[in-house]
Amino acid sequence: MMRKWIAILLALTALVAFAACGGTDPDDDAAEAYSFLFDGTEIRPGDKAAPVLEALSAHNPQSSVKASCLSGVTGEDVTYVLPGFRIQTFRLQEGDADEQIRLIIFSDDSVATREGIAIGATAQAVKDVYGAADEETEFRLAYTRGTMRLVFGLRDGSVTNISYETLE
Amino acid sequence: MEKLYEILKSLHPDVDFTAQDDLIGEGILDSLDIVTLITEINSAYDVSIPAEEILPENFCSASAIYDLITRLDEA
Amino acid sequence: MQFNSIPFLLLLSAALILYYCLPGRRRWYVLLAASYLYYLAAGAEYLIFIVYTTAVSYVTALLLQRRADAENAELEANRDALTKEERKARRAKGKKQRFRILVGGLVLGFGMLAVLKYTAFVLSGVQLFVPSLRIPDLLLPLGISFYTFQSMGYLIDVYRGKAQAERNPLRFALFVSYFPQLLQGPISRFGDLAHQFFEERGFDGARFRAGLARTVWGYFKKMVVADTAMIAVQALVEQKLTGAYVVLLILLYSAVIYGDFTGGIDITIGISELFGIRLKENFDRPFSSRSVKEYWRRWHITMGTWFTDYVFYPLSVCAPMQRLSKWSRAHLGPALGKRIPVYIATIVTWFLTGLWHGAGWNFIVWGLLNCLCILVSQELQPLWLRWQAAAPRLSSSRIWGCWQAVRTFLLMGLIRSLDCYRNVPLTFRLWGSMFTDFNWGEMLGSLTKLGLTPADWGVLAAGILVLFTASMLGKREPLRERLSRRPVLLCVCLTLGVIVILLFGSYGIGYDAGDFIYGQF
Amino acid sequence: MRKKQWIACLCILLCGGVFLWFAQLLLEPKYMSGNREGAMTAEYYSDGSPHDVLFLGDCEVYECYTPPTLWAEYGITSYIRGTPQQLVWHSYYLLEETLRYETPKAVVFNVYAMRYGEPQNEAYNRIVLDGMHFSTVKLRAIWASMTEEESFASYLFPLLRYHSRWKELEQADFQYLFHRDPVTHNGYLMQTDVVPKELDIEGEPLSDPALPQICFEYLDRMRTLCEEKGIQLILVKAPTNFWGYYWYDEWEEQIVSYAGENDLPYYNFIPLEEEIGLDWSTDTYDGGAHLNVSGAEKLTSYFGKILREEFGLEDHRADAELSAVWQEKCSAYEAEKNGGT
Repeated sequence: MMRKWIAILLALTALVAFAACGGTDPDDDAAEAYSFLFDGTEIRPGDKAAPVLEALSAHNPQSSVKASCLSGVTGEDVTYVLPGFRIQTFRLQEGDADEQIRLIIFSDDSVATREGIAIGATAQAVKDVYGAADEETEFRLAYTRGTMRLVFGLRDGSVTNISYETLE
Repeated sequence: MEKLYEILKSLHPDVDFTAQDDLIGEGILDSLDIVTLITEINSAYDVSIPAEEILPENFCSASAIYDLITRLDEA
Repeated sequence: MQFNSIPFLLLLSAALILYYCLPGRRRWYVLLAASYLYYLAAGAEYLIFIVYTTAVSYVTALLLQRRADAENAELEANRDALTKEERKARRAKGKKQRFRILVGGLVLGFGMLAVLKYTAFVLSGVQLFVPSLRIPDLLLPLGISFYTFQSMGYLIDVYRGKAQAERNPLRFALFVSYFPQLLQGPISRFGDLAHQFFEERGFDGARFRAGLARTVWGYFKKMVVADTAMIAVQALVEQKLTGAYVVLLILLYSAVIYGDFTGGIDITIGISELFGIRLKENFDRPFSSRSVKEYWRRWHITMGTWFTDYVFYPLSVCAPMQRLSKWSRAHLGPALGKRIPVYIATIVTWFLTGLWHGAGWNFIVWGLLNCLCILVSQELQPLWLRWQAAAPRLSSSRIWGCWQAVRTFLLMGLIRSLDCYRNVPLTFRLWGSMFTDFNWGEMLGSLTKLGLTPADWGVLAAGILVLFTASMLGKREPLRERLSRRPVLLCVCLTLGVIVILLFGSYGIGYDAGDFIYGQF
Repeated sequence: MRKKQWIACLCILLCGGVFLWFAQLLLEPKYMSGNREGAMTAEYYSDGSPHDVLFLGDCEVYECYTPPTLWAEYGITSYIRGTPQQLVWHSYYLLEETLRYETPKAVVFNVYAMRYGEPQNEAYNRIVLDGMHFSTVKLRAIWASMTEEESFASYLFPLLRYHSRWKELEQADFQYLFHRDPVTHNGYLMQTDVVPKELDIEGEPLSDPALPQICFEYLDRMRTLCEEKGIQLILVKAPTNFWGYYWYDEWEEQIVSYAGENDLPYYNFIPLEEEIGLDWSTDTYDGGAHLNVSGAEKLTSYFGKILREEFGLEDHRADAELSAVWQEKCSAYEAEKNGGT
């Protein structure tokens, strides 16, 4: 009879220990990240490239591949040229399913961000729309949101290039 | 010495402690018994057996235990 | 600075050359200098912590020693003037005062360890209630768990009169910071280690060769077996694979922890032997133990004895526990009564052992599970005796012995996997998946996806085989002792060993040279 | 231990050492196929003849200039000590090492490497440093180029780095145990494919247009070293301007101002495409990033004229001994160009 009591006592202590544990890992609440909208397709840096390229196939994007100096180093960067902007991706080899969008770069002022800023706008206009930059220098204004960053290249006060970059 | 035998008897009535001289080796006294033994001895002889004295050679036989008690008593 | 890094080997060889050049009396300065150089390389910012612990234990010990000497002298002076009772009363008063000094020293010493190691853990618990709390990430000094326990053990030994307090601060600093054992122990006792530093010893060729053999053997275990298996273990943990993969993890992690920890200790003891200093053994063929209780007398021996001598016994005979023992025997009957105090002491000891391993629930649960196994097997002792009586021939046969060893090995491996997953609910889910998700075929088929090529698996299997045979051959007398008597054969083995380590070891750019698991505690 | 045992032990240790030395030779990557660029640094030592022009830089030198053409058209002797993604300090230490063997009249340095302030990949470090013969210059080069994760010892004893290659040993590892075959023509790595360049794309936006300070420090050291030895340092920028290896205007300004301050000649071949006669549909093997052999020859003959007229480099075709040596090199060059590899 006594042994039964002890077994229960021990099981109880073990249970208490188990119940007390199990921490919750905080889910990182990604602040609302910026994305670029073109012809009804939302393009976010860091996403898979295949669906986006599929959606934009109507504009038959031409591509150019940058192989590395060494054949041994794996992976290659690719640029797809689209009207007014270009998408730079990284893939392991041709036809790699999880080819990832690294950058979206504006080529001219025929396209604008969803918030209405295009190449040629003034630095002040950018600050009016996006507020204080996370990183501000004479040459650039950068706004970081979660795992992406929106960057405005500046030359004497006016925007000369705009790019969405992934930080992964 | 008599009080010691009584205490030992209360732990293990079936053992003749006068003849035994390897209580630990024979597995007669396990760690549970030793702790109880120390509590009883401390209250019976008004000594306090410190933790570092819990050694096999001090508890291997009734006489060894008694030597330990006297040693602690006069120190 | 890892044992398998080039800077360490350079420091070691320089220290060895200097050590044997100096005359006997001066040699320990080399060890002290090497120890502090080694500690500096790990990070100058850590230096303040080891100096703090050394100072605290040095001062407290001296205080204790002076009080004890004064008390003895006074009692000696008027031995006849006082009656036995007065003498006993005065001695009790003196002991109480010294106890308070001891507690002061322990609080300061363990306090620093607790602050550095457990604040984040405690605060993360508090954070559940106070979300806005910011947890500072405190830096954990190298080997703080080991040198703190070692110096606190010294303090308690001085209080108990089992050791004479060291007067020379530099000599004491060497005892605390002796570099081979800084990274992962063994936790030495002052009485065993301190005097060896200052003994006059000539160069003992046989000891030196045995030390060299043991060091190379340690490197082999660590770099060929442990670090190779660790790659697969890391892959298994990252991908949280279930079912048969968990069994694979248990087996692999046993090889990792054996290779890494016993290998590391072999290097430590081997290096120490090069200086002619004998350290306590930390392992005694642990995987051949037949019960969990026996396992913990063969695995990490110096930690086990430390907790037994300084936590378990004092706890089980301290005044409050004695009162509890009297009360429980009076109210709950003799059988249950005598168990309560010891079980409580055991649980507390194992809780602290788990906590010492790391600031995390998985370590605490690991400790409690070990405790559960020991207590349950102790409770089932009569059952085991009845079984032995019923089938004497079978229960004493070799097969039964092997079955017990395998059972203990698997049980310990299972509990130890808490170290890998470091998240208790996840670990239990994965343990459960072992019985529900039978994907043995898939597991055996996809071994190469775990970061190891078939050739690596071959090396690992061969390595484990070598370990196993060496352990079997070394039953009566460790191989290296026999070898050290035959220098030429030893030289062949050493050369082969170095070649095998250099070729088949997992080190360098391709692998992040796994730092010693126990080095992070 | 008795004397006999000591001798036995020493022999054993010796055998162990020899075995490890052999294992090191066996396990070292041979770079005879696939990444042939790895064999380029070591090849320099086997070319005994003197060179008037030394080219330094990354793939914008060893794939853009052809020494046999320089000899055939102008009689100028040259060698290209280029390696993939060669950083400025790599170039400086290669220069310092070359000066121990010979003193060229002119050193041509391609400025594209000025953009990298720190090593990009451990492989590039290994390729340029492993091939160098042991010397104090090599030790200093290793010390200056090592990344955080690399260890100095693994350069002194390459076995520590390549020990795990025992799993991937090929036939070539045994065949090229003690020797290597040449993979270049005095440093020129021939590329014969043709992949036309269709798109003209700009590079990605620059976060910080300033070139790293450390690059200018090493460029200064190169300049002063050349001045001490009376060597003419010439800065060049290859005509390629691919979006992946884009040459930004801001960088161009900084190089032009540096060249101006130190009155160094600087030729940016990008705007001179027409004069050189480059045709991007036939002169590139990877869509415009690098030149192939026909593009390289056009650039070389154009640059040869500058070397002759601006810097007065002599014509050695009259020298019997040199022509014999170069005759052989040119025939090997023509052989590879016309199909045989």
